[in-house]
Amino acid sequence: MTNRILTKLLCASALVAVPLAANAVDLEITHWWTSGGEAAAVRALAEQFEATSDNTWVDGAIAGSGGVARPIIISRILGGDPMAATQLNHGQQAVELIEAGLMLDLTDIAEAGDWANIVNPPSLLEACTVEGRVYCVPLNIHSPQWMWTSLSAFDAAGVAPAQNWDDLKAAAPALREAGKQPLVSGAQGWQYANQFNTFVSGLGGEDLYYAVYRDGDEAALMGTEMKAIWDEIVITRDLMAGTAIQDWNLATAEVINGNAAAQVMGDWAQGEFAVAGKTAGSDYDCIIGMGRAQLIATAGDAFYFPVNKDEEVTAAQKELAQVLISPEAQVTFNLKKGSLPVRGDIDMSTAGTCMQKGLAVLADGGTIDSSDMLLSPDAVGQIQDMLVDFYASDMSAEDAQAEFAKIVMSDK
Amino acid sequence: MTALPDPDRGAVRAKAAPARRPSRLLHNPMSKVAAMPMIATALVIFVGCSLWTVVHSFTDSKLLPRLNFVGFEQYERLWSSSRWITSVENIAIYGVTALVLSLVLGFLFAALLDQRIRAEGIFRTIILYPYALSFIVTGLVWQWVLNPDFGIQNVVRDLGFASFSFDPLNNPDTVMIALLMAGLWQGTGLVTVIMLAGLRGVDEDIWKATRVDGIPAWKTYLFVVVPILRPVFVTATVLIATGIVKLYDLVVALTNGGPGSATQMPALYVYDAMFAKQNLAQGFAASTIMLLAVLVLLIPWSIHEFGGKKRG
Amino acid sequence: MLDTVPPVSSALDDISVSIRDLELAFGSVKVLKDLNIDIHKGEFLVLLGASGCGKSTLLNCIAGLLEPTGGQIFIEGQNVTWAEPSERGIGMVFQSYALYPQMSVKSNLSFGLKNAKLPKDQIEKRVARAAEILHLGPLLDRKPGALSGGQRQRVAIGRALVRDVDVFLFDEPLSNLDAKLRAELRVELKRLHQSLANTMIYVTHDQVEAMTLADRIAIMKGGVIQQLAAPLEIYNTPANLYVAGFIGAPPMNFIQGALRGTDFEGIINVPMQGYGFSAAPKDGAVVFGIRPEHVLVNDAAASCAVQTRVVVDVVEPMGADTLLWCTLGGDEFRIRLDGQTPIRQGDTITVGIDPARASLFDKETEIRL
Amino acid sequence: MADLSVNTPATRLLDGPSGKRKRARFTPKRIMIYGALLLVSFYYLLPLWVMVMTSLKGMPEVRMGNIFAPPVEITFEPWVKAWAQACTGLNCDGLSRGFWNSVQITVPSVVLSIIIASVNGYALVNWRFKGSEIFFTILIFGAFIPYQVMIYPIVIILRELGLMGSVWGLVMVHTIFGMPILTLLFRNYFASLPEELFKAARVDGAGFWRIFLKVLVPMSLPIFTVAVILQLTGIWNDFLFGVIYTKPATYPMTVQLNNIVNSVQGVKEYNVNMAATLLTGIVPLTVYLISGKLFVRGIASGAVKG
Repeated sequence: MTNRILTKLLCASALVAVPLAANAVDLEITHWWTSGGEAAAVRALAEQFEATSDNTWVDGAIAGSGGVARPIIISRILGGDPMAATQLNHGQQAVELIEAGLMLDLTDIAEAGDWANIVNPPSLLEACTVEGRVYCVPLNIHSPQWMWTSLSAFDAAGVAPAQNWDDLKAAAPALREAGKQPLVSGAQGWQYANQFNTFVSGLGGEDLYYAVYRDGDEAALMGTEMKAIWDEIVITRDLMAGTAIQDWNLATAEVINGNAAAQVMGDWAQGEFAVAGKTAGSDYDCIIGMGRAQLIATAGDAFYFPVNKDEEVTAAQKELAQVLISPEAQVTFNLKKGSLPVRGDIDMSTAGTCMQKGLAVLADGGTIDSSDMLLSPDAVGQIQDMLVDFYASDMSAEDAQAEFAKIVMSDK
Repeated sequence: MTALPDPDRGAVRAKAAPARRPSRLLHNPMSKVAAMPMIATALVIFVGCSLWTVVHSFTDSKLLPRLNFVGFEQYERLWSSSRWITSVENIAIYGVTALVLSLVLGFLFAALLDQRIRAEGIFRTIILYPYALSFIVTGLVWQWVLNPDFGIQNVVRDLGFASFSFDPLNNPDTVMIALLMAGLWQGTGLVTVIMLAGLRGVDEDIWKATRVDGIPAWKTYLFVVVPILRPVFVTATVLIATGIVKLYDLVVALTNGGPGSATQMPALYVYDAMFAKQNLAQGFAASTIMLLAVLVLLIPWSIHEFGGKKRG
Repeated sequence: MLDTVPPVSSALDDISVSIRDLELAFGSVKVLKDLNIDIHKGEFLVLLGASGCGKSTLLNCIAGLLEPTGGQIFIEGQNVTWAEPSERGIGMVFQSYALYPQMSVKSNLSFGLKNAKLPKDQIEKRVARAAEILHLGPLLDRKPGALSGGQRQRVAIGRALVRDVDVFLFDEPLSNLDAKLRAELRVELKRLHQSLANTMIYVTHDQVEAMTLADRIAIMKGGVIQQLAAPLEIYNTPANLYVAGFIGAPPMNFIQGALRGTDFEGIINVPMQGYGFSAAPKDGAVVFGIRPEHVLVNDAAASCAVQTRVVVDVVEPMGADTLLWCTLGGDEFRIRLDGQTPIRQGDTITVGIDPARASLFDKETEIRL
Repeated sequence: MADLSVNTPATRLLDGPSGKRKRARFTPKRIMIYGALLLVSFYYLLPLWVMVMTSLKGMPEVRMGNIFAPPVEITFEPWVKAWAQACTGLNCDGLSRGFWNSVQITVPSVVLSIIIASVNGYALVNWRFKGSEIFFTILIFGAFIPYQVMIYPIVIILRELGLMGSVWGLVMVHTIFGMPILTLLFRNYFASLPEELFKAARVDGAGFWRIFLKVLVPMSLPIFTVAVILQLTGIWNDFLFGVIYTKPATYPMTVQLNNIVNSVQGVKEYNVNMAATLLTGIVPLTVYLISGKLFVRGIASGAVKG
């Protein structure tokens, strides 16, 4: 089948310059953490990697998230001259590459490092496992199930800060009166999808979430429970009306300076509040699962290592993998990045209050698989397009529900 | 006494003609060798890759190209996707408007520059400099200029027109204007220069004849000069059209398809399908439709170029 | 047609175009210097001169396409010095014909009239009339690209004809055509002029066109009119050395010498009693000129007062006549005889000159004596 | 009697207008033309003005001030930062890292693509062989193909040629994608040259290359200028090919620009972004400004078929 041919071709023609020094290898690492906070986190990783082994981290940063990086990754791999390691999101993005045998098998170091037990939640490692072999190193957890509220906005409206979705709905008229935007979001597909995801897991609970995203069960998709959630989504459309923002961090800025009351955005928004010098609890609040089901999805990033003919490079790749999962790297990287670690056995006490909340939920197992892990990138993209149409029009809850169901079911 | 022909006397004349005319292929071989890169590019790259794309548009290739065929499934999905329909409408609207405006503005600016004004060189440089900048630059700057908070709207409001509102980037109905403003800002310069060159090629006597006939300048430009510049308009149209069909960088830099899907374009759909949705076949299906559209557009052009008049 | 307003002054009664003290300078370079010409109604005036003598510039001034720096231009009694070309009642035919390439012959003819908002039937009538006069009937729907040089030329004339202009201006219209077609069109132009009786001003550098077409010729050099007279008068009594040398192919033979009383003394001596001096002759350096066709040879020369012998270097038989290229006193000496002459290259022939056909020019002023 | 008008008596002027008409310096037509051109220039210069002004302001002034206002206290710090200090991922050496890469990519690409395109144009016009016009039509068709679609097939082709990941691979890609429009321009230009020139050289026995190099190239400076500007602008500003077909060590400047400008998180340093965009645009802009006139003359003959 073509995949087998591809692999033979690749191995045959992969030209790799044999490094001069015995084991000092240049590892070219592709990732898309280019802005302030993220770059600092990556630097911590690089320093630790170069400290523990005398290989060098050749930085291949490309801004523009997965959309820009992906053609580069695939072209370099298809072109037979791959990078040493590359960031990808947890989930099915690399499944094809793994099946085509283009990704390095890490099962040996996974078993040696006993990853099965230290990785928490285990579903993260499962996402890296295909036919029992481990092909990636989970690095962090970002979850979309957070709502960030501006305490000053609520004070201005003379209403107690909302602790959950119902409070926010109730406070909306007063907020409008005070000239505050009840709910704010950037007008991009992935932001709408994150928010919708949070509503399904938060208001619907774990069973409905899996029935919808994992099983694609028609009864659940078209059922009354989902209909109720779609009705809430229609309400969000009204609460969000009046903003004309594209980038997510500009929406967060609205919450930071108190023009908007709330935004549903992943935990990476925490970095924006930190940079703006705001403190959780006094300036803003972070609420999981719309204040209802304390569930956080384990989206986030993992590192994959394209197959390489040169043993030294492969050895260096494995050293890097072990560094990425090491306790020190997990602590320093995740603190700087504002994401949750994939290891349960490390001390994250210095983390901020919101991160502590996340850690607590993580500790008592309140995690669910992210939609990236349950749906193919194609379906994820179609849902985003559909939601863009939804928020740009007056599409009814019923039509939206039907459209969403069709997309999910066609992916199963 | 028969005079033997002096053998060396005829030496200078050409050697006896070969028995049979050489086959056309061997006729001046060097030109064919020199044209080899063109032939290779045309066949291998443009024809080869297009066929490769069309073939793969009938498969279910996701992240990596593979050849298990699924018939017209990708096309069915394509035409049922509202985002694709919107992007086809958008490219039609933007394409026609941009093409017409480019040609009209280009000709107008060229006519202005053709009035033997003193600072022609400076004005021409001003109109053409944006062409040297990349679309990322154009998108970034125009995002700023059109931004309601600190762009034009803000400045005009400071001048006292408090109610003035000009926020095309975030209003789906007027975002096309923003795209046109940036696109024309970038592209009209080249069209102007081409038109100016064409104007300068018009025979001076024709202008004198129209003055003698008492025909006002604007009528002369419209009814006499424009028909004469038809070949220039055709070339300009080809240059503009290639830019429009492949419109991608400017939209990504300026509006990234937003607000909503108001500026979604086919090229964006292709890129998003191939790399974000990791559905190569869907991307290839979309681009095959674009290729067909181009073929339909290109046939009249090539008839004009090579049909009718043989090279004189 | 210009609504005829009574002419400004009686001096312009039958004058169609009057150029008065016309000056034109591009920056410091004077292209036209103090020109004065009065062209009568219906006259065919030719502006003749080498390229760069200012003839086209003058024509463009008359047409209003160039603005003079001094002097006035009157057309049909109107002072049009500051008028737009279209307000002067003139039509112009350019060297490149300047037809509107993408329009059919019919629209080429009617474009100007449509613009002048003439009623439809008027336009039809005029176009039909012009087409009939210029035999353009079958060509009306063709594009200029599909016409021959001669046909295009006629359409260009038609464009002025339909506007009933008073004055036709021609800017070397035949120079793009081949010799045979040029001869045909010359005749047609002559016939047209006779039938229309419009004033025509024609610019050319070809003396044959000038001699055949013109009622009067203005020979120009350096922006100044050397002579303005009828063709034969210019041919027989050139006003100065330049005009003498310019008109006539092959050009007039010149012999340097001096005038003693009424005798020319140079390589050959010629008694000049029979010569019509315009003023009392006075001694001094002069130039003696005799046209090749006025030189008599061998027995024909017997009756001439002055004879000499020359050797023939080159013989140029041209059918109608033959040219002999000889040398006389180191200078080239040209003779034109009838085509059947038996003289061969290398012969020595006797040459006779009839003083009455000769011309004398003052050496310094080059003006005819 | 001969009317010797050469020495007529004193002036014959009659009353009424004479000599040069006193044109008012500012006729309504002139005002309208210059007015329109000034308005157009304002529209065209506005973005450049904004870029330059912003790149000379400190961030506080940018945040609160109006972007059209000139800087209160001018600072070149954004330029220095954009050039040498801005972080583009892990490396914090600004655009300088990519500048020489861009030069190393652009120069060979421009040279190679122009050589091939000019030979194409020359062969198409003077040495028409059966099917040459068909190949040209395919080329023009190729100019319309959205290049994103060609990425993977070209990756496979480059891999088979062993050029994948090397600068020469990228040079080949730029040559391929620049070829259609350039060939069109050269073909139109050579078609506009008098054909007798070519025939005379052939009669003298000159071969394919001698005619091209000795006869045609020397008289084609304008069209070569146009080709250089179009190719240089296209290649210097390219991002996608540069990032796909090479490796981080040879990434062109536009990749650093993209990383500076498109980093979403954290505070956006608009003044550094503007300085970076200006720095990236300087090379194509200067080349264009130097050859302005030649560009116009070249376009004249390149745009219209002979």
